Amino acid sequence: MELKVTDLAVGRGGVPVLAGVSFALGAGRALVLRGPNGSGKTTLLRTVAGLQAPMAGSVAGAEDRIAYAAHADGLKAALTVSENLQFWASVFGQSDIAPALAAFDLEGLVDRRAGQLSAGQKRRLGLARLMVTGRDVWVLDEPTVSLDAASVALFADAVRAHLARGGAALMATHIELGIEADVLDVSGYRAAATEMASADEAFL
Amino acid sequence: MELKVTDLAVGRGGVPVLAGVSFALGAGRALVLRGPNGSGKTTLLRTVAGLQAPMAGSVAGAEDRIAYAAHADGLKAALTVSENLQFWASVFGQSDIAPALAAFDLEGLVDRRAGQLSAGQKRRLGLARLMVTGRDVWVLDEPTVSLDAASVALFADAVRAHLARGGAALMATHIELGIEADVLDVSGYRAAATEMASADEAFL
Amino acid sequence: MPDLGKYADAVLSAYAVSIVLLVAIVGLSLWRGRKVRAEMENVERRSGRDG
Amino acid sequence: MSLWEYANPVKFLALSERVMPWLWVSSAVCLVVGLIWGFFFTPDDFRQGSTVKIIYLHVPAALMAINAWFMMLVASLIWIVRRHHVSALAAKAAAPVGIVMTLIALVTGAIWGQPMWGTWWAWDPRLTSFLILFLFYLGYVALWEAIEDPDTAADLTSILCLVGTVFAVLSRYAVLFWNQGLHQGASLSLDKEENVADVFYFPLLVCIGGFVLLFLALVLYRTGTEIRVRRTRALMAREAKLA
Amino acid sequence: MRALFFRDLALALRAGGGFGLGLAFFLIVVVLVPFSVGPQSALLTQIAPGVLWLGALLACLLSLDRLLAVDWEDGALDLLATSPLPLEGILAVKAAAHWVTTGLPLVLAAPVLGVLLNLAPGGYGVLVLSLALGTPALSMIGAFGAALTVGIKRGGLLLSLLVLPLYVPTLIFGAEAARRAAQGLDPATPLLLLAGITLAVLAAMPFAAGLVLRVNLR
Amino acid sequence: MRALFFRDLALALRAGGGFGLGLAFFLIVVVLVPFSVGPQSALLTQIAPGVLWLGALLACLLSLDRLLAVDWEDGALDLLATSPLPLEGILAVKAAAHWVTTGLPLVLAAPVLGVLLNLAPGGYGVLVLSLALGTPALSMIGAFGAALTVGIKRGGLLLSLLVLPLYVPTLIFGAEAARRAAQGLDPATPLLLLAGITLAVLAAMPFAAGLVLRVNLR
Ligand code: HEM
Ligand SMILES: Nc1ncnc2c1ncn2[C@@H]1O[C@H](COP(=O)(O)OP(=O)(O)OP(=O)(O)O)[C@@H](O)[C@H]1O
Ligand SMILES: Nc1ncnc2c1ncn2[C@@H]1O[C@H](COP(=O)(O)OP(=O)(O)OP(=O)(O)O)[C@@H](O)[C@H]1O
Ligand SMILES: [Mg+2]
Ligand SMILES: [Mg+2]
Repeated sequence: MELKVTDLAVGRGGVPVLAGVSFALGAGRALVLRGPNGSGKTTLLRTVAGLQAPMAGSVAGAEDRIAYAAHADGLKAALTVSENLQFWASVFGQSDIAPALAAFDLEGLVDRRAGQLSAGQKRRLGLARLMVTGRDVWVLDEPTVSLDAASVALFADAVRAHLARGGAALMATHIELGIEADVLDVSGYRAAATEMASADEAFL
Repeated sequence: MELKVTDLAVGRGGVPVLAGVSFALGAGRALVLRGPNGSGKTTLLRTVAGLQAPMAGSVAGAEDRIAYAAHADGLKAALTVSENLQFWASVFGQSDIAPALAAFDLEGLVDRRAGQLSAGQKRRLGLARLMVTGRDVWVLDEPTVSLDAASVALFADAVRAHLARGGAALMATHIELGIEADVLDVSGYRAAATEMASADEAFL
Repeated sequence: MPDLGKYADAVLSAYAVSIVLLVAIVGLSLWRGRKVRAEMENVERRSGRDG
Repeated sequence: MSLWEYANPVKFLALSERVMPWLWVSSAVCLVVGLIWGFFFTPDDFRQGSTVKIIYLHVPAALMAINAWFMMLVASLIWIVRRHHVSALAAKAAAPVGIVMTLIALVTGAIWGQPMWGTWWAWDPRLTSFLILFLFYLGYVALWEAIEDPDTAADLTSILCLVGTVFAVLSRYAVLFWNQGLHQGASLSLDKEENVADVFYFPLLVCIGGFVLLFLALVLYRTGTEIRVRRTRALMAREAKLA
Repeated sequence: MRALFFRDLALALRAGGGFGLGLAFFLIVVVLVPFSVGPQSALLTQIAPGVLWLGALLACLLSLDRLLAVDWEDGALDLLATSPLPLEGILAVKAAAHWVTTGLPLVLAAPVLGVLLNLAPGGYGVLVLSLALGTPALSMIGAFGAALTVGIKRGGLLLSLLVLPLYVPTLIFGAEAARRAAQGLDPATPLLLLAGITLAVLAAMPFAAGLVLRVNLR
Repeated sequence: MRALFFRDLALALRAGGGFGLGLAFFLIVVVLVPFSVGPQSALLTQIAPGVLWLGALLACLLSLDRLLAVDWEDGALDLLATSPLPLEGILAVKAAAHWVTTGLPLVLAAPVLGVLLNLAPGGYGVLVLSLALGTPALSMIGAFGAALTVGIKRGGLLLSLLVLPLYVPTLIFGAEAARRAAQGLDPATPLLLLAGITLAVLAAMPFAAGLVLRVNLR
């Protein structure tokens, strides 16, 4: 099934940020969002993931298929790497965390507390979480922040494998990952000031 | 008077990060620290600013001459731009905030609450604070984060003016500012694991 | 002035407190209303529209 | 023409501009007439003496304190179901007025209690329920103040108003169970049968009318203020985007 | 769901936080009471049930702001919201974990502190029973309050202000039951009413809390 | 220094927070007391001075975690530490601002709440006096506790635990003075002792707090 975004308008705090965004994302495809800081990438991804309501337009085929990874990793400093991963696995009804550990080279760290990891290792753990969700569509917000070159390569391999299995990926990133992907530059969709499709519309 | 750092060792959480750092910074001079993430630039700057004690070595000529600007700006979201600046001015016994507002192009925003500024505007306000301290030595930790090109140029002008007045500047930055400055790469001073000059020494 | 007898204090203070409170809420409302209206007109003028 | 038309802020403002002068004037007239009538031209009660004059403030304020909350409840429901902004803002505008009414009822009651019951305050169910209502008002206003995004604030405060109403009713029963009261006690001479034939009754009615009109005027005016705050906010947001 | 419950327990038990602090606060409040009202034991006996209930309530209240705020700050709440678990279930489970780590220890500690306050001998059983019946409602109402204030920086005090009026019925029936038992009266009616409130709260509150949290997440 | 004081006041007054909430908490605690110990006015009269003192103390306590934590989080504390102001002075000024925004309103509200608790008529004056004498010490001790816990995430409950034992002497003398006055006895001795404690705390505590904060800043 395809993820289909039609004429979507998104906003923060009642102010529209992007408008008229449309794209479709089929199985095995990846789409990269680009745009300067503050252009609305995060807002778009949160809307697609269902964390906020669109101001206009629609997102189809997202229901219960999305694994979302944001700027924050949601790790618990007091739990070990394997406990963290195991927790998310059981939340998503999965059980085997070994492939995820292997894919992100975390095997040597399973019994380390997440609070004692370096920033890059934390990020790897956050990304490994995607593999234990069993979800088709990965929605990733700047996944490579604070990763070094070797870890970026691991991540690109993981995405490629996910696509080969028939998954899809939608990500916002500033760097080149070496994954064959379509590119969408969100700066072309900046909401014009007149398009106050927002809650404040009534007050203008 | 010269800021003189002699054979300095600095650390975080009892673990030494840099050792054997020496440099001198005279009036009208600027020194830029470089080094990858986590190499210890912030730690070094905090030590020079007197916020943490050196593990070894000494910092001379810093007493009451330093204006420090960190990753966080210390702005109060509920106060306006001019109230924020006025507060810091009176803390440092100054009174005139107009030149600082002018230098960072904040005049149009004086009555806006700091919480309603964009990230770049916030940063400009944080840097304007330096000009109301009346201090000689500016110690700056990544001052240009989230600034656009025009604002970076404003900042560079402000630093050049400060140096021309006989001030000095010590800053950590990843980008090129176009200011004539010496460069110190801290990655050459990484503390060897054996140099535990710390409080834990007794347990080794 | 009617003769309030031994309860004069009670009755008068009840009236005083109530009237002060009523005047306060009305006054505050009007004051803030004026301020907000001026601010809005200011912004409207700045944005050059009158919609 | 449907009533919902006035859910449009512009229509609402136009309407309220038109009726507000009448409301202000008539509430002022009612209050002045009622209070002067009650204060100067009614006799003392044979048991309560002149303290009976407090009734012209106490009872209207107590009624409005409850009805203001009730109005907020209705407005919150309208916001939740139909999402008319004016409705949410009217609820916001009414809360401080409700607080003042509650305070007046509490303070005049306390002042009345001193001569009648020999104490400023007793943990009588009626009084206690009012105190709890006061707390609910405080929490409601504090929640509005604390949240930046106005629509989120409207949603959250509406739900708080609903849940709070349920718990306020529960509290009333709990308090009745916990302590039997003084308030309806024998010291009141205004029993239904005596009902202090008209002498006290008519000025009281006029005062109640005055309080109702004042409440309406205040809520309309304050709702207008809130609408203007929203409009200023929207304009500034657009300005910031254009800049 | 079960995983979430055990994770919350594990987090409360590890990591110098949460667990035990509520208990310690309870202890300190109870100890401060004789200092403030004076040491006459007859007076203490009279107010003991009420003080124990009030202390338990305040201890429960103070640990509420950790209930959701920590998960909110580190992004885990966003991730949970996109997981297959229903938001209502998440809140109910979190309230349950809060009760196990806060309410339950308070229930168990209450008799010991009753001794400090010279509680009448007949009162212990019903005190424990009423706390056991009432504290789950406190946790669940607290979860609602936490969901209301989750996005607010340093919302702790506001949380207290919102939640305390909602605690009134529970407190009244709970303390009334404990007091009646301590005076040798029959506590059955308030206990039944208390149980009724708790059941209603447990049945309905997760939905209100879920609604509120959904609003706050967007 | 003066600028810092007025900034803290302005921050407390604006910014939907801090100011007023402490007062609301005090009100709520006082209201909950009759619900928990029962409505008999003789009993309430007896415990009123103690309850008012304890409520004021708890309200003061709960606002402590804003005292330094906000400035710590946004980096302002680092900047203040590199400013010409001495750290001790900063802490003293912050404690003073805390007192004006929290302690002072509590002092002023106490008589009104005394009415709710049926405080004996003779007790009002000394209650207010003892609170006015004692709450500055509470704020200053609280500043010390806040300095101790400033780096700890969600350290509020830990702060309470650390600070409450330090509050015991102030509470004892303050409540004792109010109680004696309410019973018609002479409150001079406890009031003098209370004043002594407050003076000593105000004189010495800023230095201890400054020391602790200096350790926490590195
Ligand atoms: C301090 C707190 C008090 C509060 C919060 C309070 C509250 C109320 C409320 C809510 C009503 C309700 C109106 C209604 O149901 O129609 C009321 C009515 C009334 N109150 Fe009070 N009251 C207080 C003290 C007193 C005292 C001390 C007296 C006199 C001794 C008093 C005399 C009355 C009378 C005569 C009425 C009208 C009764 C009626 O409509 O049947 N109240 N009060
Ligand atoms: N909580 C918020 N409330 C109001 N406005 C916000 C909020 N967060 C972000 N914004 C604004 O919304 C716009 C879009 O922000 P968004 O985070 O989507 O950008 P982005 O493209 O993800 O940027 P980045 O590359 O920096 O992550 C920005 O202009 C920002 O100022
Ligand atoms: N609070 C802390 N406790 C213990 N170790 C820390 C702490 N903060 C930083 N470190 C460690 O100290 C080292 C130096 O950190 P520092 O912040 O000085 O680096 P940096 O050069 O400023 O990096 P960046 O370019 O990312 O700002 C890092 O390896 C980091 O892991
Ligand atoms: Mg982003
Ligand atoms: Mg750094």
